[in-house]
Amino acid sequence: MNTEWFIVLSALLFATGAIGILLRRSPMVILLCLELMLNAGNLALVAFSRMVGNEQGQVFAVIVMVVAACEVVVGLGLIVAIFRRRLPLNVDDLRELRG
Amino acid sequence: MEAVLFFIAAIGALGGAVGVIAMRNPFYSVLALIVHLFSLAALFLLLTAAFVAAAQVVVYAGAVMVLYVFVVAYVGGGGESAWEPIPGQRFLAPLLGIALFVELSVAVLSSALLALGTDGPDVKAGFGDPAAIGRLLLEKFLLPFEASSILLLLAAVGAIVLAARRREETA
Amino acid sequence: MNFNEPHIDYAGISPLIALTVGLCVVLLSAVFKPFRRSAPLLTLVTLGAAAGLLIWQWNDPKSLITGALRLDDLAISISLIAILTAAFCVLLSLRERATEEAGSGEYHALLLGSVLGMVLLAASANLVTFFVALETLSIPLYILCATNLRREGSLESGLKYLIVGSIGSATLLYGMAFLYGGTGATNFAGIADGIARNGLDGDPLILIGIAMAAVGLAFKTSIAPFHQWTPDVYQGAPTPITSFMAVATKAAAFAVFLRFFDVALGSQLDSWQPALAALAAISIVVGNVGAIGQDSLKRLLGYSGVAQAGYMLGGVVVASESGTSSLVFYLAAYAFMNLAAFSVIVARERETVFGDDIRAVRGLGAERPALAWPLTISMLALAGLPATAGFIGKLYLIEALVEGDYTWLAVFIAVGTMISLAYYLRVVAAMWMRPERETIPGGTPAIAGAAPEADPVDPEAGRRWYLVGPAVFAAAATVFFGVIPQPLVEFASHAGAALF
Amino acid sequence: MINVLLWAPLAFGLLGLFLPRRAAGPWAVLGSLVTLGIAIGMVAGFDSGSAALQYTESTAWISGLGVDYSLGLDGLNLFLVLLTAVLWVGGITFAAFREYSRPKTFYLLMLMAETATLGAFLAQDLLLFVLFFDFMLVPFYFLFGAWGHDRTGEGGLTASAATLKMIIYTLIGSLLMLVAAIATAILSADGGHITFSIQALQEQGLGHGSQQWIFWFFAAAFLVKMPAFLLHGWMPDAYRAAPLPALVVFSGVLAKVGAYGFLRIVLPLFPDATVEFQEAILLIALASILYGSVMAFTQTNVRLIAGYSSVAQLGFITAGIFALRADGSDGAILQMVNHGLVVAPIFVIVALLVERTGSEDIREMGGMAMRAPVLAALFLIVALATLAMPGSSNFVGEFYILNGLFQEKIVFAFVAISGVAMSAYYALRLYQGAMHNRPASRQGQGLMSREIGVRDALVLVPLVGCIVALSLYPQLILERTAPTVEKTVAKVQGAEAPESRLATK
Amino acid sequence: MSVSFWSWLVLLFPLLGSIVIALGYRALPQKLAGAIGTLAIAAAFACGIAALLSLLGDEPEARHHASSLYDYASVAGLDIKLGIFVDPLSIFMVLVVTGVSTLIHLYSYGYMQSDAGYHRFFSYLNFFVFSMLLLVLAGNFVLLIVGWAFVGFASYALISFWYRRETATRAGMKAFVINVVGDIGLVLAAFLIFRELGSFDYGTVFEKAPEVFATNEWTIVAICLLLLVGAFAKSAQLPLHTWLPDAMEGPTPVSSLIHAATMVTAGVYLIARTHVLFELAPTAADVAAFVGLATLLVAASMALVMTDLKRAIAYSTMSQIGYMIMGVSIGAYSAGMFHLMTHAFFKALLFMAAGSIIAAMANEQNIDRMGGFGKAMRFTSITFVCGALALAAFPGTSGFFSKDEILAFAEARGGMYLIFTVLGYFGALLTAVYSFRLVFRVLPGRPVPEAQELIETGHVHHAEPRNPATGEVEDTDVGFPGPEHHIAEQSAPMRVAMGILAFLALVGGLVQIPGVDDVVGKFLEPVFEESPLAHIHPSLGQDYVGLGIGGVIALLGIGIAYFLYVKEPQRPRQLEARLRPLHTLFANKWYFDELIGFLVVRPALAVGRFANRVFERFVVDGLVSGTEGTVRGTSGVIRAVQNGFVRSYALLLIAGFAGLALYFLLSSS
Repeated sequence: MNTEWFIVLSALLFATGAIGILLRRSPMVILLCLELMLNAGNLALVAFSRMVGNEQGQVFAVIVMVVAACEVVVGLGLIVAIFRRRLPLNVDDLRELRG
Repeated sequence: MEAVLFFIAAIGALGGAVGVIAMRNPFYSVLALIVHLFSLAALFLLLTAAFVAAAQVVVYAGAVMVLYVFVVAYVGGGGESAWEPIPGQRFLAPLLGIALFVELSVAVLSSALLALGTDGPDVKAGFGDPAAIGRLLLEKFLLPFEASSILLLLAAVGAIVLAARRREETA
Repeated sequence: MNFNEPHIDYAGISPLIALTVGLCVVLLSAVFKPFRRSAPLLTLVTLGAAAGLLIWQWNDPKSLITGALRLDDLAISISLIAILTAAFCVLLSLRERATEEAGSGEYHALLLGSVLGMVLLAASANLVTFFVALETLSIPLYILCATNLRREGSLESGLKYLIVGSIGSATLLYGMAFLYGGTGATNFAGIADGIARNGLDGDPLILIGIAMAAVGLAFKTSIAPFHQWTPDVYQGAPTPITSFMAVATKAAAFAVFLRFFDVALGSQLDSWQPALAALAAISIVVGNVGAIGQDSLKRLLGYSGVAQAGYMLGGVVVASESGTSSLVFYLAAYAFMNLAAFSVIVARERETVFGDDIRAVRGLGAERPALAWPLTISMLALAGLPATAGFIGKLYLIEALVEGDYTWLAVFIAVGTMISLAYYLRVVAAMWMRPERETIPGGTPAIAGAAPEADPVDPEAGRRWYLVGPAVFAAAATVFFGVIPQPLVEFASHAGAALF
Repeated sequence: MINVLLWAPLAFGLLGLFLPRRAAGPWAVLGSLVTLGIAIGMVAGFDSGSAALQYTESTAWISGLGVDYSLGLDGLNLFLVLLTAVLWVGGITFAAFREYSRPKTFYLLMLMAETATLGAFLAQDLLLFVLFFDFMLVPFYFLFGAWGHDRTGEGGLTASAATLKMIIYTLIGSLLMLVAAIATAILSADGGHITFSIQALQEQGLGHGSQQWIFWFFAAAFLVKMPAFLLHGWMPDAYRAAPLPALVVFSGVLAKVGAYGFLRIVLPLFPDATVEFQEAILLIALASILYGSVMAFTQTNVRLIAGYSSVAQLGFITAGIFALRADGSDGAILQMVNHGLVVAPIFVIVALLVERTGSEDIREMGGMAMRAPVLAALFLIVALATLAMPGSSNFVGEFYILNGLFQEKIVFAFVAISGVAMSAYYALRLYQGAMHNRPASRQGQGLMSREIGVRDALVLVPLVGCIVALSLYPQLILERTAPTVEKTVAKVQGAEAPESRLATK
Repeated sequence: MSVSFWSWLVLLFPLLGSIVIALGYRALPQKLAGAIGTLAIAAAFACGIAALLSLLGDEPEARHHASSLYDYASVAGLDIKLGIFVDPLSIFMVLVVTGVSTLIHLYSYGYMQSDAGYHRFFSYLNFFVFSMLLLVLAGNFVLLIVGWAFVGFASYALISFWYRRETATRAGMKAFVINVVGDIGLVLAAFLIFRELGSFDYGTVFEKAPEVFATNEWTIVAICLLLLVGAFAKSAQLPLHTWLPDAMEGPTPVSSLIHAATMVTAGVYLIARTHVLFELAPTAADVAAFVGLATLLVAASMALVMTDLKRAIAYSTMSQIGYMIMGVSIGAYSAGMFHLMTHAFFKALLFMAAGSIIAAMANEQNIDRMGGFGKAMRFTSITFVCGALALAAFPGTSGFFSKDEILAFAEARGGMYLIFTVLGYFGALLTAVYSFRLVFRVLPGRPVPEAQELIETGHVHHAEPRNPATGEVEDTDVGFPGPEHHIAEQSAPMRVAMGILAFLALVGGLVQIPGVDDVVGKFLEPVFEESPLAHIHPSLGQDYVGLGIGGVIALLGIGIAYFLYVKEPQRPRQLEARLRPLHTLFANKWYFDELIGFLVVRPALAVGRFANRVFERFVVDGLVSGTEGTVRGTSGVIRAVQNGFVRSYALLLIAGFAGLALYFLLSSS
């Protein structure tokens, strides 16, 4: 199964994630979409690492997972904080800062 | 055989992804993501990245997703209205997505790099197994490894800062 | 199982160790009641130690830990700028609402974490380090932006920064993946020969990788059109954090921008130079024009930051030694100018009910000269008027640009500067002159002062040493380096020599 | 010596901050007087025979960028420096007899402005020149904005808006000039060690192609500063906003910096372009002359009459320089000094008139000569000098300018000279409107007007004295100027416009 | 003591006088100031005499001296020294100027006594004399221009002497601006001379000119025409004459000194001085001659119908200067200068007398309201008649000889120049008529109330002083020729001055009786030595025939005047009625003011208004507001895009990325 397939697939996932961020308004879902994009990146990394025949890409992927986890944690923390402030959980309603 | 597996996994991953952005209710989106993650793990296996696949399952499906579920449960995943306040967003977003996809694919397919067309070189046994990854993490990538651990610490602190219950609120 | 441990140059990584240890100590200080108050002090000590160790490493470039880091003068100078900014941030954070909200220990620990990320980023010579460092830099900032939990704006800015920022890093990551795929290497040097080895000169795979990396970095340095988070986040975040973000993030991001593009992608110069030049031009226009008529000073500085980033990007575009040094010089100058301004803003924020609205500085010249002069100097310096470091910085940049045959971009800088006067001088006018016909819709200040959100007013803030001191110091430095720039020029040219 | 001259004013200004408010004024006067003393000393010690720089001072400033701190005096700037010193004494003394809010800051800014202006004249390093050239604006920005007059009542702008307009307008030029200056250094160094020293750059020379655009960048800066026709948009508002002491020195000296820049930098550094664009600049100059004159005799606000007349005068000066003949440039320099010496007293007088009539509208004035014969006499002398009455030094200046123009470009001379007739009209109109006739508004403050006070006489009489003295012996300036001018103009006459070069091929 | 030494002194005294009086305007008592002024000029006159004597001392061909004090402005090849050039011509002018000025100062000493601006007046007057002397003594064209402009300024200052009079100040402005036009002519001429000859210095120029220029070469013609512009402006020749009548707003002594005797004749002097150039450009010379002729006739025609006493005399001045210009341009140099001298005598006298009468009329200048002063003011009337006789060229008077000499020369030169003779005589007829029109209108007949009052009480009539032009009440506190002003009968100095002039007016001509003596001609000969024209001399026969004709014409003219204004006083009315159009033309001064207004003034103002209302607002400010508008517009757009929706930020980010990626893909090889 040659590498191009994997990369194209990952590109597709990346695009999907992007579209999701652009369309969804719930911060949670947006976080999920970010996960999608990062995972697309991971897929690409792993695929490439297989292609070039060294594991560096895999290690990178592992570390990316850590990073992604951190982002999720912080993001969820923010969501909780916002919820605590009794603000709507809808990114479109958070637009006091503009202009 | 391999191809079949690939396509199944790919469809799974893609389906999961689409599910994530299509589901009205965040809770279902989370579930869709889990599907996506598992199929991704499968793909990793196809790419002889055993450790990564494992990590994927453990870290994500195991830890992160659980966290998601908790939060969704806590804040309550209210579905969002269909009304789109930003003019043109509905129309532009998919367009851009497609544009991205096309550009990326074109880049890959039109690349002069021959290796892309191959499955990659035959690799010795143990390629991508925990030992190999571990060695790399402790040799070449020692610093990023350490750094990511600090990053985790910071994230934890951050989560506490943000989400911890304030005294006056309890009072 | 054969395992050959990597050689570790402890002297080299000593600054990192210092920061890490300090981070932990500060964090622990939060746990033990008696040390609660000492967090700022500990932070300052840590920063001092790190700075000292960095200076100790000055002028002997070396690779650390199997090429994960490249600790040369560029890295050191940028790290020093970041540390200086952090120190200012600590002072400005004293008695800051956000600090109490987050808890002093956590707050400063996060700050140190971000600094650590910056030091790593400035020195990173390897994609993985690069990525991790970038995140180590950003994630604490996402949190810090939101630490003024009572204020909706603060949370909003945190979330916005997080979302857009993550898109940025996802893109960057994807680009890195491509570069890795193309070259099979993750360290910058390896990428360079990889491109050569696989004959991928101008290959779409590589170029897309470059494009994505550029996007990620442009986002961090708030280059238009990837700038839109900047004004909002600057305005929403607690002001000390804004000041830290405005200067340090830019510095670190530009450092890696230089290193990555000149070391790893130097061979692709012809393809990325014009693109970056165009981006620079766009952000010069967008930033300067957008800042006109802003009433929130932080927002105004946000837009001005976009424009300034555009100027600085010029230093990257020319990809030359003088370009690099000019960029470093400009960053240093920019640090002083901005810090002076932000210190004053913090003081007025706490002193008046207007928050960071321009009305907060009206008549400042008569009321608080000790604040008015620093702000004036910083505005004039940002506007690039002579006898300030800002002028020399522009001079340096323009010289680099003209040398690099980018005179048109130099002209762009000139024109941009001209536009920028319209808003910088508006602030000055507000301080010293009779009010011009104002466009502010009178009534509530830009930051809605609703009961739970309103910060407590401290009528003495304008006299606090930890606010006036930094303001005066930064302003003095701005003037000093405007009149006697030679030392700073030396400093910068060292940094420049590191890459070429 | 030259360093003292340059930094003395600023030093005095800074020390002034530590004095009590009341002492600020006298102290500033002292400072300006000291500067004047030094300047006179240097003029006295000046070797009038030589064309070379004198009192030179040069040390590396930003060696990294090839910028030196180098100063020097020669025929081009000698008397402009003296003029600066004189007018600042006048302006500051005038101010010292009046009440200004925040006096310390006020005088600090005034003196800072003097240092900046002197720096622009003395600088022998291209970049140092640019730096001072830009920096001049800063103090004036504050002076105009913070101590100026709002004109919203008269449909004008607020002080701060007007001064903002001025700053932006003038900085367009200056910033482009910065780019151009750097380009000059780098291109003429091509690859070699970069230097900004004007002398060195002259020797290195510059390719024709790059000369062309660089020329216009510099020209833009200088023409805006003057201001020249179409680029004078900032002038009316700024002149109406400005506080008079600042305006005295501003109109008297700053405009000259632009003209001086042409002589010091453009001619010697970009000779080919200069020759090539001679007509273009001359056209602008003519436009300024005619337009300025026409505007001057339609205005009713006394400040604007003076302002537009300066536009016309600077037009003459530019024309003289771009005659590209020794006599034209000699005349131009003489005329710079002359114009400085007449426009400053005019603004002082304007101030006095306004104090007496409470209006700046010439129609509100009149008949003042009766109660104030001395003031009238002084005004008359100044007015005659303004209209370049033969026998005045201004006439000599214009005579040289026009002669140069005439011998070089006869048609331009014929057009330009029509400006002389108009100047006669507006200068006399100004004088008569204020001093003669009966005040149109019958409450007639003109009749009630006071004679000039001793304090103001202290300011005005010496200035008028300078005018008279110079009228008796313009050679004083001409002979010291001539050698350097010869050298400068020779550079251009060596150059040739591209078409002629083609012809030779 | 050398010639130049004396000449410098000549310059020095009036200047000193002017400065002293000006500075002592508070300290000096009034009479003293007047005395200083007068004496300064007298001293100058004395020095003039001294200079004359020492000049006569040396050989005729050596009678020219140049001397300079210091380099005024001489670098870059321009040689401008502060230098004078003394030769018989300049000495002649010096003597005329200082002589007449002395007398007029004397007159003013009395006449102006009640004027609050007494000091100012004398200071100005002295300054004028200084300037005039500078003009005639100047050693190079630049200094000539300086003197030229100085007299212009002095004339301005004295015209608008009563500066509360709108009419006066306006007249002053007019005079000044027109004179500046003249100056410009001179300046351009100087440039052209410098371009061709490389010098401004008289000596050099006159020496080189014949070698450099071919006759009637365009450059030399241009030079002369430009010089003529200056000459015409100063000497009130068509079409630059309109300022002269208005100049009568000034005090009468001013009219008599500046606008009759001296300044206005500067043009004549200029042509005589530069005759070398003019002889190289005959075309230009002829132009000058014809303009002179035209002026002569036109002015005379206006003088016929003016009802304002001073203005009438002013027009007569114009027409007399027409004679002189004509004379010097056709080559009758000595004759022209001679007429200049005699004219100075009688015209100054006429003005003085007129001033005395006007003072008696309490500043009424309309001759229709005058009459019977013959009885009321005997001395004044006698002097007035003397002046009129000389003006009308009554046989034996000075005007008789001088005017005739010019016409005779024209006849002698023959050819087309006969035109000048013929029309010149016609002009002489008009002259006689209008001069005696004034006499018969003013002196004989039944005394008007003012005259009556004077006869009975011996007091000058009192009336609220009004501006004769506008009729508005004057404020006398700036000084004004009010009732208190003195008439000759009551002021010795005035009588002395007028007496001397009357005498000179009558007998002044005797120095130049054809065949008998030729003082002026002989004296000026060295100056015009090399000029061919100067050697044309009308035969004695021509001379006496001319004199005869002249005498007859003068008598005829006086006769006509007598018939019209004494015998049949109603006739003039009928004539007016019959020649209505002609009369209106004359009475409206041939509409010259209107013409200039239409051609110059209105367009200029229109341009100014356009520049002010349209150009400045829409173009110059438009430039600013335009850019500002665009910037603000863009700013609006940017801020609209900054809409606060994080998702649209993301959109822009991704869009930007897509764009960038596209660029890179396209640029990929």
